Amino acid sequence: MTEPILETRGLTKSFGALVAGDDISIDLRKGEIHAIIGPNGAGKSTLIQMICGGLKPDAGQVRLMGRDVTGDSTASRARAGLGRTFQISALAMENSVLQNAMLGAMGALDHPWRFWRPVLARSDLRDRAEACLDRAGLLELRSRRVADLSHGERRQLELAVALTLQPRAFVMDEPMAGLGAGGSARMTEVLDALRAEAPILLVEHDMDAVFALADRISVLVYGRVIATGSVGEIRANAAVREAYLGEDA
Amino acid sequence: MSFILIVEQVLNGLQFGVMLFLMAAGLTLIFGVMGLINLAHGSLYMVGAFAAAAVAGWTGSFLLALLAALMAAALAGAIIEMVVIRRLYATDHLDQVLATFALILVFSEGTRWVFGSFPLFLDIPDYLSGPVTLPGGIQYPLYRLTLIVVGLLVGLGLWALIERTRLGIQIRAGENDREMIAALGVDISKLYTLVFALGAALAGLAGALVGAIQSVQVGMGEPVLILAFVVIVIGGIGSIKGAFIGALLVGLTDTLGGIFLPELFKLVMSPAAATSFGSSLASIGIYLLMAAVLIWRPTGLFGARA
Amino acid sequence: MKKLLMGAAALAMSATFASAEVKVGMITTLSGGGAGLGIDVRDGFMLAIAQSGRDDIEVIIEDDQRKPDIAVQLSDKLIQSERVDVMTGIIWSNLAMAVVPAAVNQNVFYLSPNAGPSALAGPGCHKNYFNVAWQNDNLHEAAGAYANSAGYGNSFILAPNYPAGKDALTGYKRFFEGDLAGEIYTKLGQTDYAAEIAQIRASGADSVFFFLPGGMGISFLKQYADSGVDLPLVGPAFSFDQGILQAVGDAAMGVVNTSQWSKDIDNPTNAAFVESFQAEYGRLPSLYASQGFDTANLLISALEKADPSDADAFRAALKAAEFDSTRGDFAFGDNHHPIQDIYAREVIKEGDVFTNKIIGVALENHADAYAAECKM
Amino acid sequence: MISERMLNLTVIGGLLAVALAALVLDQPFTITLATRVAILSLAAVGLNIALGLGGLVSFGHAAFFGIGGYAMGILAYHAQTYTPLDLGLFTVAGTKSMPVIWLVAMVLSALAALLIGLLALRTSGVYFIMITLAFAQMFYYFTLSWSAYGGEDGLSIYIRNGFPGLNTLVPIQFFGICFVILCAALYLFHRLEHAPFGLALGSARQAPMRVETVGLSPMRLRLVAFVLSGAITGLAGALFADLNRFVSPTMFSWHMSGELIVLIILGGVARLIGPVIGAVLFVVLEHYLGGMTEFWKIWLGVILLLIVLFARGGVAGLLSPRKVGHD
Repeated sequence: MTEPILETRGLTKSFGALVAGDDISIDLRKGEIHAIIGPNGAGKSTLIQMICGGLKPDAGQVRLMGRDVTGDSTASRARAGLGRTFQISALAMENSVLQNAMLGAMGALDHPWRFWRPVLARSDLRDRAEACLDRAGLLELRSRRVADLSHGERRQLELAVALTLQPRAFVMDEPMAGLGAGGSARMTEVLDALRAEAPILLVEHDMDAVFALADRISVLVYGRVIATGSVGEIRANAAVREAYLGEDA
Repeated sequence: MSFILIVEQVLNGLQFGVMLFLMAAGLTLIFGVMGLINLAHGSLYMVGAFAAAAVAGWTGSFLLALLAALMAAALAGAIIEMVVIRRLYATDHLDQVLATFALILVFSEGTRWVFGSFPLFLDIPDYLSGPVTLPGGIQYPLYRLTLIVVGLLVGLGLWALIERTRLGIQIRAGENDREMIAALGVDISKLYTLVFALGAALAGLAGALVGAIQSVQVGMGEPVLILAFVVIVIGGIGSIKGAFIGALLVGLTDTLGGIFLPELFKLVMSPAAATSFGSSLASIGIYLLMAAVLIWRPTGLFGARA
Repeated sequence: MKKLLMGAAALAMSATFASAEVKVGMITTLSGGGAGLGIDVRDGFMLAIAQSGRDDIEVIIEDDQRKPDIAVQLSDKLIQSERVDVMTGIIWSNLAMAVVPAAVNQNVFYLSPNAGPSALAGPGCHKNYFNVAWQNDNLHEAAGAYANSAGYGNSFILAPNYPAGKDALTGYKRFFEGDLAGEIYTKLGQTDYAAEIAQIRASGADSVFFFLPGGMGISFLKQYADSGVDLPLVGPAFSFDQGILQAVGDAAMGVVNTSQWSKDIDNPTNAAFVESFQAEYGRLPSLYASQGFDTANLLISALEKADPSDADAFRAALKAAEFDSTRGDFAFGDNHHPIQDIYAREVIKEGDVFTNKIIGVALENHADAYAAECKM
Repeated sequence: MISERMLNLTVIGGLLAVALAALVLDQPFTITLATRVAILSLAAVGLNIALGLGGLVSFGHAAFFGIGGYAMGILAYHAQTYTPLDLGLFTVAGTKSMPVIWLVAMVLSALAALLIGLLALRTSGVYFIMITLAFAQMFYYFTLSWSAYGGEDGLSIYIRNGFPGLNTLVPIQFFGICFVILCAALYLFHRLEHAPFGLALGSARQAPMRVETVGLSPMRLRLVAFVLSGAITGLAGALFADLNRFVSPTMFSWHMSGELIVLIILGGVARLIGPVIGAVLFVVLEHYLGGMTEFWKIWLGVILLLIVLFARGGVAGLLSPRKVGHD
């Protein structure tokens, strides 16, 4: 078995009496989509934050391509190849679609310490940004201000910005949230194709999408991983049915 | 330097700190609940002092003057909250800074328009004037002792209000979760007006109490305002406890620094140079204190993580 | 009359009189902190202009807001646009230092009704600069002289930590012959003096000299009176002036202060000034009002002899200082600063109003310490 | 409604035209006022980099304005009195040369901005506002008691500093210097705004999380912006001191910091021309309203309130609402 691209070992985090992460060990291997599911308050956001650098774990490790990145900042994890999309869009709302994508391209290809030539005249950055917008289906809207985009279009832009980084692994926080049925289907298609480029750690509420996409699923309840396995195994797991699916059904 | 002098200076620092606390408590409360930065807080301090001086001159009663200061500042606070401030909650801090800066101009020049350019008279009442002798033979002004006691009582009252009353529950809820308090069925705009008026009343009270031993004049609130900012930055913005500790720290640093720094430098340089250098350093002492606290804890002693 | 005078001033601020022959630019502090002093100087000055009956003197009044950069800008305006002949009005030494050297170098006359920084009395003196009030050290020197005559041998002295404060303590020490029990510089704008008072109490001094202008003095006096320390205080007139004495109240009673003017100086000019000022403005005149009044009268006396366009003759007329001063005898030294008596006064209560009474002369025919350094 | 480019050209051209007209009509004081506008604009353009582009509400930019002023004051004072400036390890001579003074002013302001920024940028929001304010106050109190350079009295420089080939004492020539520097700073602002740095900085203001997740550090971007901003405001301070031939602690006062923010808001936040419009309005209000009533600041306050509450794009926003996007 090859080395996992992204791996957590025994991640633990508590806020006062509330245990939001309890000895979480999961991994993400080449070519797969690994979905994390769990009821609200199960600690999914905390886990993502710990993986991406927004929160420091009380104990445990985050490893990216075999290297311990637990002490690194969000920015250096991003430079090491971690691409992330946000549940609530984190985009520069006053800027255009293209500008947002070019920010990603700048992060991937260059540094920001250039004070003179207009960024839009940088054809290398622009090519990368436009290619990614094209893949996310946004090329036509590149001059539009983000504040004027629909909710679904912003989700597409989230994805496009992550694509510009050409990361080694994606961490996606509910990319389907708020998309209509048609939007969900299209996003599912894009993600399905994407796993060949880089594996995806997918946190998602939309069970149809999860069952359609995931190679493996981990179930998080009260900060603990209670089960990890294939779609079939998880569907059949009694503990999962009781703790999670049972409630939902 | 005698023991008595040191005790007396510590009392002075305490008294200064307690008065700063009255100012800082209002500022930090308003920030904690409404997320608003209010530069015009110093103007409310001034309003309190002027109202007290006017009423004391008219009735001769210091207690009535204090009452007037509380009411005038609370009323002024409630009015500006309803007319101006409440339009600013949703906006960013930049707009708040600017609008409240504009309010300072309006208040200062407006006060000068009404009361003229000369300082007003406000004196300590007879029953609080003169020194008392403390254990150890320390002579200390009764009025300053009263200020310490009043300040501590107000602090205690504020604590009780926040921890023990229905209004306090709402205030704490407002600090933590704005949506929840609306869900509790609290009239949020009334709560905000009330909190703002409460903060203003504290500032007005401080203005009146201090006005009796200082000069009641236009612009008197501005130096105090900036000190109050330093206090709540040190204590942690939004924290009443932080404001209390921060105020005492600033009060003691400022008072003791001015006394002991020149003495300290006299050990290594000529008296004249020591006096001059020590005084210069003491005048920026509280800012150095602030910088030190910030290096150690960027959000102050009791501040939530930014 | 009051309305009329203010109306004239307001008109002068906006319009230009075609008939005016002499243009006077007044830059003074009319808003913000310290506005009371500027208002007094202006009122005293305008009273004298009105009483002179001359309608060929146009006074352009500008508010410097006590900001040096505004003062410089206004001075540029008065000189460049209004082309004034004479300037006056500045209260504060730092503003004077910003404005005066440049103004007098552009051939404008400057008559100072208040600020008298040492630099302008010594090496930086100028033929077109006249100070009608004092050199800044004068009242402090007189306080030192008074302390000697009162038999004090051990003074505690304090002043704010800024140039005028240092000059004050230097001035006091220049004349005081006793020892110093302590010397402190307080923060400028400080409002609480508990710490300093505690030091005074512990120092073993037999007297206290303080220079704390404006609100600082009010705060100090109130706190001192309440502290139970009963050492005699002596200070310059600034903290005991008519404008702020009412705000100090009982705390000032009996304190000795030094001044070159007092409303009870016995001469007809002064009596008439006090009476007419009170009739005009409904308040007792202050030291600053007397200085504004004297400045205007000096100007008028010179204008009667010469026109400012004839600079040498006008300068000589100013130097002669042949006018009836509210202070009695008045003469300029070689550096164009006054040589005058400086009185010791005591704060008393007349009915409900606090005011000062002369108790003696602290320094007679006193000139300043910097005159020798002036090469003019 | 006019286009932004048109508005920019009109305002800048207007300022130049006023100065030239004043020259023709022999109204030197109007040229002085125009110079004041140009310098205050320059200071606010500096602040606008931090505040407009970076979203950093610095309530302490008077610190850099004052440092620039004192750099000029101290160097010129030593030149004027022929005393060397003792820096501890070595001494240097003072100077009356504007370019040297400008360089020193910018370097010192940038250094101060670096130190203040390192501390203040660890926080954000209200903390940042209060901390920057407090540090400026620290400079204020320090210079107030710094007797070597006049303390509260400040320093007077009797003759304006020199610029090679020009007579700076002639109002229009000094205006010319300030105007050219202002135009250069505006051009720099324009380039910065559209350069990669501007995009990253603007994104750090709007979506700091996003900037981090593309591998950039918002803190470093802000620090660089703050330093650039401080340097330009410092340069303005040196010019301001030269305009007045005087420097004093009031340049450090918190009213100064407040007024710089006021200029930007009056004109329009993050708008290229905003600071210039703001400075024109402020100087005109100060000059003409001040001539009409002693209590003019009440009306200034009321006007500010109205703008904050009802005209949130400032004057530039009223005249030329911002269209968005590019291409």
